[in-house]
Amino acid sequence: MSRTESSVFVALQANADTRELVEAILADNPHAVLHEDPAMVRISAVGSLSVHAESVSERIGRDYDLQEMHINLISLSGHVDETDETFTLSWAN
Amino acid sequence: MPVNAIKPYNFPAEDTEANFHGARLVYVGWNRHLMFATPYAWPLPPNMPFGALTQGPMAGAFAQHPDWEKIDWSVVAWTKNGEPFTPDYEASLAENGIVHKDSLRFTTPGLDGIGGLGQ
Amino acid sequence: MDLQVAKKKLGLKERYALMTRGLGWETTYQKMDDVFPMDTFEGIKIHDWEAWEDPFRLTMDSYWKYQAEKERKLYAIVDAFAQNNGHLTVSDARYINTVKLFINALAPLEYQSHRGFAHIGRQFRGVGPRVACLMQSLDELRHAQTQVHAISNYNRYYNGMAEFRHHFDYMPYLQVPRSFFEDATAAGPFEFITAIGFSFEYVLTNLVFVPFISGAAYNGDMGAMTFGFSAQSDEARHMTLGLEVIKFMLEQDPGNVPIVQKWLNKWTWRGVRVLTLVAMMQDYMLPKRVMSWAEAWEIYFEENCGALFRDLERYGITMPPCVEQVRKERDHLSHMAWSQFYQGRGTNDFHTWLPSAEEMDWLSAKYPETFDQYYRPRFEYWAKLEAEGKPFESAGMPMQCQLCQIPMFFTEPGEPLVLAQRHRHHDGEQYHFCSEYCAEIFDDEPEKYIQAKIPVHQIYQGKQFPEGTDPTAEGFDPAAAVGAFLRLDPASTGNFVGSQDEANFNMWRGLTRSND
Amino acid sequence: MQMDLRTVAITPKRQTFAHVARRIGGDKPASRYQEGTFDLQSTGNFHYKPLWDPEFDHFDPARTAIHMNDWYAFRDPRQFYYGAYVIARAKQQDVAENAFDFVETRGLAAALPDDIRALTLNLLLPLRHVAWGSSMNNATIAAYGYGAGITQPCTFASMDQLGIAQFITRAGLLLADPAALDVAKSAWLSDDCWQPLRRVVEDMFVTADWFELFVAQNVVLDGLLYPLIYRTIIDDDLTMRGGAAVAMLTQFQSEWSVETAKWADAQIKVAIAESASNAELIKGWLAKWRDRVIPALMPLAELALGARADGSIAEVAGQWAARLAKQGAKL
Repeated sequence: MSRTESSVFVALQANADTRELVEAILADNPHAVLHEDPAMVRISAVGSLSVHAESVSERIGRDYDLQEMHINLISLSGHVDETDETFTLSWAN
Repeated sequence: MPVNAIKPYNFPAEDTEANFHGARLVYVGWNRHLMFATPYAWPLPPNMPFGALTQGPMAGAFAQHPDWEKIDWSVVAWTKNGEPFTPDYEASLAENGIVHKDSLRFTTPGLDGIGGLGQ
Repeated sequence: MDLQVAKKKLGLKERYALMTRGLGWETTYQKMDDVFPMDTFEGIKIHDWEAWEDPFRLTMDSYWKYQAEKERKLYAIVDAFAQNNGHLTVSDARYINTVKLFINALAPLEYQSHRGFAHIGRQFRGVGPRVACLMQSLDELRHAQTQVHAISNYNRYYNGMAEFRHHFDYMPYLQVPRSFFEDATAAGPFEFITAIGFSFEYVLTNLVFVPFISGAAYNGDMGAMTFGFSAQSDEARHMTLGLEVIKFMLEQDPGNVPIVQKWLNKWTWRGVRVLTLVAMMQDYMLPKRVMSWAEAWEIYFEENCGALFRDLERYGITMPPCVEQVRKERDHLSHMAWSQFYQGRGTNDFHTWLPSAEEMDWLSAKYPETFDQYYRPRFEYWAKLEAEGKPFESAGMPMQCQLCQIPMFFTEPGEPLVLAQRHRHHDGEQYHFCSEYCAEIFDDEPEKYIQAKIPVHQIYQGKQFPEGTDPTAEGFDPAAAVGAFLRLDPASTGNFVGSQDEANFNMWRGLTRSND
Repeated sequence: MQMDLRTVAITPKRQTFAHVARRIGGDKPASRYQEGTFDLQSTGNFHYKPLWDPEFDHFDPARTAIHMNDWYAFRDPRQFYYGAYVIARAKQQDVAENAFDFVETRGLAAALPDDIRALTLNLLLPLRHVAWGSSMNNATIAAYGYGAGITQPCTFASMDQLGIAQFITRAGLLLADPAALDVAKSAWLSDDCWQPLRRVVEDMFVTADWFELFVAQNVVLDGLLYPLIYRTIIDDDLTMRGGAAVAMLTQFQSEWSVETAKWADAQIKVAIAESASNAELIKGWLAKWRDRVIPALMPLAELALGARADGSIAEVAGQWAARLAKQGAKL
C-alpha cells in the first residue's frame, strides 16, 4: 500500500460568523476540499491547511484575531502551528 | 510484571469467596444458544447437588428457550474454565470440584438453537 | 527621560511564553521533588521541560472573552429550546433514550475529567503543560455543567435521568464508563493524559462526537446540537494538547517509547470497549441514522488515525495490535450490545425496543456479512414472542468481564457463534475476561484490577441493599431491595413500546397540533 | 396593550434532578448553580485505589482533618458555575483591556515619575510569581478537595490567580520591557526582601491538608497581601504620588480580592460553625499562617512605605482579624 499522503481538516459551525472565514480558507488553500454537513462545514486538505488573518480581515472589514476562530471551531486534525498572522494544520510525515 | 505505583500497593481481592456469605459464585453458559447474550452468574451453596443447579437456577433462566425441555442430560457435554468436565449430577458442587468463580459451559448435541442457527 | 523606543511587538509565541513559563521557578526552600512528588514514578523521563511546545496560546484574558461569548450563545439557545418545548420537535421519542445514555454515562465522565486534569495540572513539573492542563480542567467542568443544564429540560418530562448521579455511581451498566475513567484517574499523571488527553480525546473523540452530536442534529434535537458544537470547539484545544504530550514524551527519551506504546495499546482497547455503548446507540437508538458504526469507524479511526499513527511512526510507535480484533468485531458490536440491553431491559434506566422491519433492512444493508446470518433470526424470533404476548427477557444476572466490566456477550473473533472467554489466576483467585486484550491489561497490573467492584458480584455480596436491610428477614425480596438501593424508577425500565415516555410524548405532541 | 401570548403549556413530571431536589427541600425549580454543583463528585463504590496515593480513594474526605456532615454546606455566595463565572470575568477583562489600552495610547507609563515606576517594577512584578504559586495552591484544592461545593470555586480561583499573574506580566511589559521581568524574577529568587514570602509560598506547596492550604492561601495570604499591596499601597499611596496609571493596571486585582474574600469568608464560617474540633483546627491554622505571612509582607511594606510600613501593616492585620472574627474565628 503506497504511503498515502495524510490529510488534515478543520470543522466549523456553519453560521453567519464563519462565512467569510471559510471563503478565506478556501481562497488561500486551492487544494482544500469543502464538505457541508448539517450545521457544520468541514474543510479538508492533503498535507497542510493554513488560515491567514490578513485575508479574513479583508473580507470582514476589521482586524481579525485568529483566536476568534475558537468561538465557532468544532474540531480539527493535524499539528497546530499558531502565530499572530497564520494558523496552520499539518502532518509532519 | 507487577503494578508500578508511587509506594507499596497491595489490596485484598474484592471477590474472595468469604465475601459471599457462604455462597460460591458459579457462571453457566449454554453454547450455541446466543439468544442468551451472556453466561449467567449465580451465588450457590457449595453443598447444592449438581442436578439441583440444572433444575433450579439454570431452568429458571434457560427454560424459556424451546430447546430446553428437549435436552437429553445424559449426552450434555460440559466444560469448566474451557476444559472438558464430567459432573456427577447427584454429588454436590463441592464434591464435583467446582470452586469459587468456576465458569461452566454446556453443549446440547442435536439442539442448536432457533432454526439450528446457534441462537 | 529617554526617548520612548517603539516597542518591538512581541510575537504570539514569545509573548505567551512570558505569560506562562516565565511564571515558574526552581524552588529552594522545599525540594522540587517534594513540590512535584508524582511525575517520576511512572518511569517516564523528561530531561528538558522547556522543550515543551505550547499546543495553543490562549491567555486567561482571551479565554474569558471567547468562552463568555460561546456561553451566551449556548444558553440563549438552551433557553429557547426549553421555552418552546423543543423536545417535542425531535424525530421520534425513542431518540430521547440516547439523551438518557448521554446524561447517565457521559456527563459524569466530563466531571471526572475536570478533577483529573486539575490533578495533573498541579503535578507536572513543567509550567507550560500545567497551564494547558488547568485550562482543560476548566473546560471539562464547562462540558459537565452545560450537559446537565441542556438535559435538565428533558429530565422534567421523561423518565430515567433524575437519578443520573446515583446511577453513574452504582448502576451495573454505568460501571463500564465509570471504571474506564477511574482506571485513568487512578493511574499516574503521564498515563492519565495518554489515556484521556490522547487516546480518548484525540483518537476516539470523533467516534463519540459524530453519533451523539450530529446524530442529535439529524434527529431534530437543537439543544444537544448546540451544546455539542460549542463543547467540541474546546475539544480542538484538548486534541492538540493530547497530541503534543505524546510527541513531547516520545522526543524526551527513547526509554519512554515502549511505555507510551503499552499505554496506547491499553487505552485504544479499553476506549473502544467503552464505545460499544456508542456503537449500539448509532445503529439501534437513533430513529434517523447519520451513519452506521462501521462507517464511522472507517472514517474516524481507519482514515483519521491512520494519518496520526503514520505521523508517530518516526518515533517508533506502531498501530495498537488490538485494532485487528476491533476490525473483526466491527460488524458484530452493536448487534451483540443491543441484544444484551434488550433482554436486560428490566434492570436499566432507559428503554429498548426491537428494530422495525425497515430498520432491520437498513442494518442488513450496512452489515451485509453479519446481520442477516447472526442477528436477524434472533430479533425476528423475539418479535414473534412479543406478538404472542410472551416477550423474551433475561431471568438471570450476566457474567461480566473483570477488566472492562461489560457483560460477556462478545463472541470469539472470527467465530460469531462462540462466546469468548479468557481465564487468569492471581494469588489463589480466578478471574474471567471477554478478550485476550482485556486479560493482558489485567496481567500488567493485577494488583489494581483485583479491587474492581464488579456490579453483579457487589449485588451478590449484599452490598446493594438499602441501609438497614435484613436479608434474612421473612419474605425478603432481593431483586426489589436492589431496585430500591439503585433508586431505579420502574417506569424508566422496560420496552419503549407501552412506556410512559411514549404515551406522554404522543399526548404532548398531539397538544401542540390539535385544538380539542 | 394586553397581549395574550399562549404557548402550549404541558405540565412537567418533575422540576429538577432527584439529588438536587433532596438538597433544596423538594422537587422545585433549581438554579443553574445548584444543578451544576450539587453532588457532581462521586462519593462511593470507587473501583481502584490511586497508584499516586494508595492510602486514599481519589475523592476522600479523609484527606483533611476537618469534618463536614454535609460537604455541600460549602456554597459560593457568588453562585458561580462555569457560565456565570466566565461571563463575569469577561466583563472585568473588558474593563482591564480598556485601561491597558488607555495607559498605553496616552503614554501614561512614560509619564510616571521615575521613582514611582521603579517602585512599581520592584514591588509589583515579583508578585506575578506569588500569583502563580497561589494558582498552584488552588489547583491542589480543586484536585484533592472533597465535594464540588468547594473544589469548583477553587478551580476558578486557580485560573483567576493565573489571570492576575498574566495581568501583572502585561503591566511589566507596558511599564518597561521583557528584561524587567527577568530582573523581577531574580529579585524573587534572591533579594532579601522577597525571601520570607517565597519561603511561605513554597511551604504551602507541600502542605498536605488541603483545607489548611485553603486557610493559608485564600484566607491568610490573599486576605493580607491584596489589601496591603493593592489597596493601601497602589490605590491609596501611589495614586497620591502621581502613580494613578498603576492603579488603572491593577483594578482587576483590587475588585477581585474583595469579591473573592466574601466567598472565602463564607467557607470558613460554615466550617467553624460545624464543630468545635473544626473551629479549633481552623483557628490554629489561621494563627499559624498569620504569624508567617505578616513578617513576610513587612519588607514589601517597607520598600513602598518606609517608616509608615508598621502602621499600615498593623491596620491591614487589624481589619483582617475583624473580618475573621465575624466568621466566628476570634484569634
